[in-house]
Amino acid sequence: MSLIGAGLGVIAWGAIAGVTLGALAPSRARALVAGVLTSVVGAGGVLAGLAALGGQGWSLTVTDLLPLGAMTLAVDALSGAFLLLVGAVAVAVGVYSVGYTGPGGRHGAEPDATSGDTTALAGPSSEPGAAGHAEGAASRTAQSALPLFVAAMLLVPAAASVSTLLVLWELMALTSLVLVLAEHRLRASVRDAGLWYAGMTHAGLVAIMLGLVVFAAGAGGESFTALRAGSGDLSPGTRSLVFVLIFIGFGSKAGMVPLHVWLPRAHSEAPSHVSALMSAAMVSLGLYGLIRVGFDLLGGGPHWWGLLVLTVGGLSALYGVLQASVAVDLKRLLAYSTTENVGLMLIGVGAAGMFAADGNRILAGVLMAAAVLHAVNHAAFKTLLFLGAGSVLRATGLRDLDLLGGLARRMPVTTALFAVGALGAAALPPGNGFVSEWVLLQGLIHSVTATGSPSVVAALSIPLAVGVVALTAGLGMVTFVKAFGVGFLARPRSTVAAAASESPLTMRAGMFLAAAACAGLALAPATAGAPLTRLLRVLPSVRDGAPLADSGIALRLAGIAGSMSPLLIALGLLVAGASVAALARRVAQGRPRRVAQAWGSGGARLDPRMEYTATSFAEPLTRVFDDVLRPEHDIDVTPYVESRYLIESVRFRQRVPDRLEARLYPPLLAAATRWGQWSRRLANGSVHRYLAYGFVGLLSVLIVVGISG
Amino acid sequence: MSVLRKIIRTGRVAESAPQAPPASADAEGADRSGPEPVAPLSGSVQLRHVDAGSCNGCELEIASAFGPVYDAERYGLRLVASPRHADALLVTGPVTRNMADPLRKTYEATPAPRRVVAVGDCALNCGVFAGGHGVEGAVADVIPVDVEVPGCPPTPDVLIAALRGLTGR
Amino acid sequence: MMAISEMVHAAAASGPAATAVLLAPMLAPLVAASAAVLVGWRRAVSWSAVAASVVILVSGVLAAVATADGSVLTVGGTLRADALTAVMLLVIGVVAVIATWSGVSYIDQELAAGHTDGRGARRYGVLVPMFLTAMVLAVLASNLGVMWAAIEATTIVTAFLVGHRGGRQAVEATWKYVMICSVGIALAYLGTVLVYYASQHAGIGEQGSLDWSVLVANADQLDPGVMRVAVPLLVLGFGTKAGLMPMHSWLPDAHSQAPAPVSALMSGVLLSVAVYALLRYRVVAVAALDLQFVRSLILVVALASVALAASMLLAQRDYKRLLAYSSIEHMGLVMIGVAVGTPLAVTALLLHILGHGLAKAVLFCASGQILASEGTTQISGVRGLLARQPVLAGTFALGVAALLGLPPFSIFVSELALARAAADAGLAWAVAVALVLLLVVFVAVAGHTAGMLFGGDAAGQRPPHTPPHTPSLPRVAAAPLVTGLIALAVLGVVAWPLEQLLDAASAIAGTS
Amino acid sequence: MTASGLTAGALAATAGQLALVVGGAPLLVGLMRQVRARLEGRAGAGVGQPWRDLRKLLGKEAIRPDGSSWVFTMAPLLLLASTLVITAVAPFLSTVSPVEGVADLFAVVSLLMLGTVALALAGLDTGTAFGGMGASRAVTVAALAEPTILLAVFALSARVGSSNLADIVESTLTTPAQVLSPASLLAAVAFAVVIIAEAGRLPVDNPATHLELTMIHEAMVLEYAGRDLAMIELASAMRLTVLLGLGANLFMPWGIATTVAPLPLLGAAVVFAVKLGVLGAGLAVFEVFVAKWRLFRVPELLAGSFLFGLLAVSASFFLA
Repeated sequence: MSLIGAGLGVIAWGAIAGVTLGALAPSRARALVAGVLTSVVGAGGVLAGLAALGGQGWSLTVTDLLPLGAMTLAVDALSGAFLLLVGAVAVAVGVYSVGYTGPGGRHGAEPDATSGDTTALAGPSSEPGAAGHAEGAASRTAQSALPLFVAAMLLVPAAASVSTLLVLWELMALTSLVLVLAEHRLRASVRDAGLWYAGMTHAGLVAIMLGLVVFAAGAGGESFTALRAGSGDLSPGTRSLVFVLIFIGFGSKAGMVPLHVWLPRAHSEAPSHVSALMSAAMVSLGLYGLIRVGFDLLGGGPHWWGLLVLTVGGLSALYGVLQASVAVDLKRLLAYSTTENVGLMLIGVGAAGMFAADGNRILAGVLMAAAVLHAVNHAAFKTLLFLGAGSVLRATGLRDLDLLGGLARRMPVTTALFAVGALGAAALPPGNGFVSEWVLLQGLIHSVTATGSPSVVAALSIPLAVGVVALTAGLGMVTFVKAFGVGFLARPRSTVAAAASESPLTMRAGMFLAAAACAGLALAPATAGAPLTRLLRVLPSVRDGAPLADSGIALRLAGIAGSMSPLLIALGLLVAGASVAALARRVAQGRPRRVAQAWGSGGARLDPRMEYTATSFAEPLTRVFDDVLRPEHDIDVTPYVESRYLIESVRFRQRVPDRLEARLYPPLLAAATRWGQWSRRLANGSVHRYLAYGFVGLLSVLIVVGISG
Repeated sequence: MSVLRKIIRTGRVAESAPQAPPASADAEGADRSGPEPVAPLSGSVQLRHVDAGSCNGCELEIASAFGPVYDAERYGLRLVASPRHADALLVTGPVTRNMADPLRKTYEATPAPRRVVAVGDCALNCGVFAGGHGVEGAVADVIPVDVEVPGCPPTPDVLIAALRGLTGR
Repeated sequence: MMAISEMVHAAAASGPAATAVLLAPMLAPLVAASAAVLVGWRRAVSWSAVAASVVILVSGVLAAVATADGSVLTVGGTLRADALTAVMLLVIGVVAVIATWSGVSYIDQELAAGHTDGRGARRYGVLVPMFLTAMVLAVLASNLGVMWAAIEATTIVTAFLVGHRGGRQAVEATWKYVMICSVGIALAYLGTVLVYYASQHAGIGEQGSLDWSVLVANADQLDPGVMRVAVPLLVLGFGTKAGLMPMHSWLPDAHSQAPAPVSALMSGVLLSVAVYALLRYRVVAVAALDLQFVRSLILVVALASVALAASMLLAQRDYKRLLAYSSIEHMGLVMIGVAVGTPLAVTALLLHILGHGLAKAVLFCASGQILASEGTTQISGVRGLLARQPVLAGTFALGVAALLGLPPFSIFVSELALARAAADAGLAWAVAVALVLLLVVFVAVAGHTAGMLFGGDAAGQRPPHTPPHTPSLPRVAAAPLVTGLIALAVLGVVAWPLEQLLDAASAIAGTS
Repeated sequence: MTASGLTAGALAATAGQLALVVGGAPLLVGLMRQVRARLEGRAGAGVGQPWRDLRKLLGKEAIRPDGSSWVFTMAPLLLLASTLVITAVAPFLSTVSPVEGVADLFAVVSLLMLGTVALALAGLDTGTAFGGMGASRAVTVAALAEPTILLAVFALSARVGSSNLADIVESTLTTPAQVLSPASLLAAVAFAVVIIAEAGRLPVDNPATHLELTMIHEAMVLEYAGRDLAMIELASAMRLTVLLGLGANLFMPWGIATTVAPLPLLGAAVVFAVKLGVLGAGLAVFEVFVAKWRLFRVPELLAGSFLFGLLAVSASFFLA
């Protein structure tokens, strides 16, 4: 039995055990059982993924499973990368969930509805919502769905037939939906989030299903082997139709604009460990689907496919990061940041597609490797960030950055680990996000020299793409300075934040695992070179060369000039910092820093309300991007009754709604409602009318028969 | 370009620096012995100006001391925004009740070693405001004063001479 | 497995065993009905209906084992069972077990609540088994005329059941049901007569024949001119019973007014028995006419039904009507399979019928319990159910998930296979239209049920730390629902118990 | 020359430019202040004044505001360390470097951002309104400057086919005409704007202001005192130097040593110092002529330079 088979066996049996034990275990042991089994399932994925990336192959067909088809599984290096990604996320999340869904904490409590109000400083007075908590993420349903969700995600990259893929895809959607809805009793917004998620994910499924079914019909078989072999038989028009459909479908799962609307809702309303799984792991499976079908099964396509992906990716990156940079809800911010990062991955995939169509496989390989590497990096830091946000939520019951702060001293471990994740997400060295963005930029830079005489389209799109990546990097930096600086530093802005305490050991351990992954990816990315090369061998149109030459500590790109050593940069920073610190210590001669009240221009004691909040922090950006964001202002001026010139209070509210969503979806929903209301008239209860329908039907059929006969 | 022409036409307006005071004790009008220039501060003194209730006369003179003609900056003096960056406080005016506490806070916020320069008669002895109902007292009543610059207002050269005692330049 | 199979085959070879397998499912309900006639509503009587359903199920299984290799069981010249019949017997048996099983507690509750009296309960106890007999006869009849008669017999039986609860709305629903179905009966009758006429003219048998196997064997001799008229009439006629556009309009009223177990039977089985009739006729029609004609006709009806269901679901206010319209939608999907008609499509649609039957049985029975506990069928009247009645709401939620085509339930695989079959047949556009309509259905149904299920109870009035209500669903009521869901999930994951049978059935009804 | 000799020489070059930048950065700031003072008709405090300030600050007490965390005390270290790393990897004196391939132009830009981020976090950590305000403004400006600088980098490296600093410099040395190519010129303009924005010079930020409401950089460091402040002051001066140095050597690399022999290195050091002096003086002169802009006009400036960058990149494509 190969290692992959063993790993998949662990996944399957772990999931079955998880469902059974999760449902049967007494409530006290449930968190432990579900968490451990989730980690075990994840470990199975890691095992299988490592084996596959190490060069093993594996396939299995079980005809007795899955009626009207067969459960067909096959694992290659591309599957392996995503098995590893999802599995690793699940391991960390499983460990974390033991503490998170265990007793205690404020995250089950009703969040502060009066955020931004003066009363918010008082904080929720209710005690830790232990009971509400048991009904939410710790409920029997949610706990037994967790390992199953992970297993479904892990099996998606292993699926090797249309039916298998779609069944697992939907199983993943269903289990994640159950988990998103876990806290439905506590907040009304959970139900809306679940609905949006369900609707968007089903829309995605429709697109994928249609695309794959058409593909299978054209190729004459539904197994991936048949699709691969038969993709040449499809007409160019059909191929493009299939590609566009699956791009829409997988893109909606990946959270690209304008199909991203479920993401900020679902990710912020789901329990945090679930958000981590969804945002880090599930979203990247959208990328997997796109690569698998677009580049493997269809084998790449014309230039405009790449351009389409590139354009949508660029828009997603920009829009996502803009919304993230002005978001005030920590989990919403992270969700929009997911859209941003997915956009970056799509830029990589799209550019790879463009260069592959031009025949430049080396460059395409580098860009594809950048996209996959970024997916892995994103998974690592986003897991960490969502778990960190979960720790904050558990400790304070708050997601609102405007009410947080001061956690660095109260939750030092969480703060430090969140900082690691934020560094990665802000794409700054020595974080891990920087590495993959660097590879991406390198790929784009060399498009000039590598393509010789580039097309006009490339000459316009590639610089714009670079601009987008650059602007995204800049705004991403703002976003995470805000998230970390406002959320964790300074003095607490509410009493609950002031009363926060550090998370339990398991949660810290889960975050630590994710942070270790971030550090590993940041410092030794070159070790990904060989696996990435193997991965690219799977994809015919980009398979030449080895994108990252494994040259020890430096990251070198093969085929094109470019090198960078994250490890040495980190070492340099460490050495420089340490020597400066040592010098400073010499100079200080043992004099400690005096702790003094912060300088408040000599005024009264600094109030936490004088601190900059997330809203005020983002204010300049909101102004700069006023045309895109269009914030809504709301000013209530209440004068005294005696005179309207004497103001008793002024209340100012600002909201930054999702413009794209507001433009696209309400009209659609309104139209559906009108349609529904109109069609109610069809069934008005009159028998005469109903009979008339029948006669009209009969008559028209007879007429048609008469005419055609 | 008109600015450029003006620059060329005007040339240097700073008057040549007077002889450095040999010791701060000789500083004009110091009726009590000022401190020796402290070694770490030599050559560079950042000043945080605190208007404790001045009539703005002293402010005008301070502004002019840092203007092109007197150019206090050439002695290593600079006005800064934060008391954290300051080596010395430049306090003007009698200390009003409302400004007493801020003045203390400013003093607290200044890192050691720190100096306090009381500028103008009002700062020294409340001047014409002595006994006013809103006046807390002279600067020395609130925080310890190291250098006193008398005058109502003190002229820039007097001020600069006193401050040069701090920088030692 | 092999041993049983051989045993049954050995038995089938000798007439009596086949007779037993085919007669038992018709006689057992009649025994239960006569028990009800004699002693009225008793616990034992109610369980006897369940026993009769189990008999149907068992004979379905036996018939399946016997016919999965393509062989046919016959009794005289009137009863006939092939793999397709076996599938339908299984569907009837499975749904009947769940419906009668939950009927046990349902009527008790109705009696306790004063919604019905001893006479009503006795009538229920008599009519439901008879309803089952009629449906079993419809699928077992080898003669298409007998099949017509049996299907129309169900109308008579169920008319009384629809009106069981009494009251203005129930009577009105019964009235519509009778009126519209009579028209359907007439149309189907006309169609049947025309087919008979065609077979007479083709010189089949002595004076023509309505025996299905004979018709199929000689279908190419049937007069296309007559068949071109007969087929639309049959589609409209049996389509009435199957709840297809444009004769669907009785369905929402009848399903929402009938007692929950009866709704389950009607929605889960009766509709598909009508589809079964069309499936039988389709084989004849395709052979007699060109494929394109049959396909277009049925496809138009099917897509129109799905579209109508989607429109009506959008602004639905009543959860039982919601389920009823969902039945129209699913029958539309099944009819797409009938239109495509390839072996894969037939396999898929049969599995879909089975899955839909199970899901609807669970959902209608659960909605009966919801009505009993909440006192309203208005969607807006039910809020936060999951918080108060976790078991009931959980089964309802899972049933809806199954109905909306989410794995691991079998409806997902059958829909997927339907889509594949249609695309393979070059009908990708129809798949696209159907999938988009399904998306509308999904959003509509999910939105309505989410409102019912989620949220804190009493619209979040309850603070989160008071203890949750104890589940009030009695075990005897919960058991059939949970059983149904498990069966549905197993069907969606494991292929072996059915695959061979379905393949055999598709070989009978499918044309490539 | 032996390999070990080469390494030793390269190490010497790196050490030399580290020493030059660390030692010279305050002098550059002093020079700029002096130039400005002279143009304003003042005598000025002398070129060495920043060093005197630093020496004094090192002897002073350090203060940490109540409620701040380790971020506040770590930030100056990180700021200085990141600047030191940039100084070590940038080709200021010689294109031969022992740390070749460690960091390319993208990495350098990102390290600059890292310093900005460290300072912004420190500003937020103080918990004062001014700290937050400074941080908010600083990162906004940086976020808008980053695309420009990356585009300029792109334009420069696209024609060379490498973002490696030494490669760009060498390429310019071998084909000097490149400097006058439209791509290069446009990139230079964009880069110049970025230098002004990133180094916090007029008209983006006024380094000499005492008015908190107009501050960007100063507002973030209002709470620092003593040795922490000294580190920040030194790092800021070094960042200005590094930015000017990069501008000088990327667009006018002449004079840089292509070997590690002592004499060319010495010459390169002199040339580099002169170039920086000229650039610094030029910047100071420029600053005399402009007033600080309103904060919300700064994005317009940066958007303009972004456009220049984009044009530069497009030009590098079309005119490659």
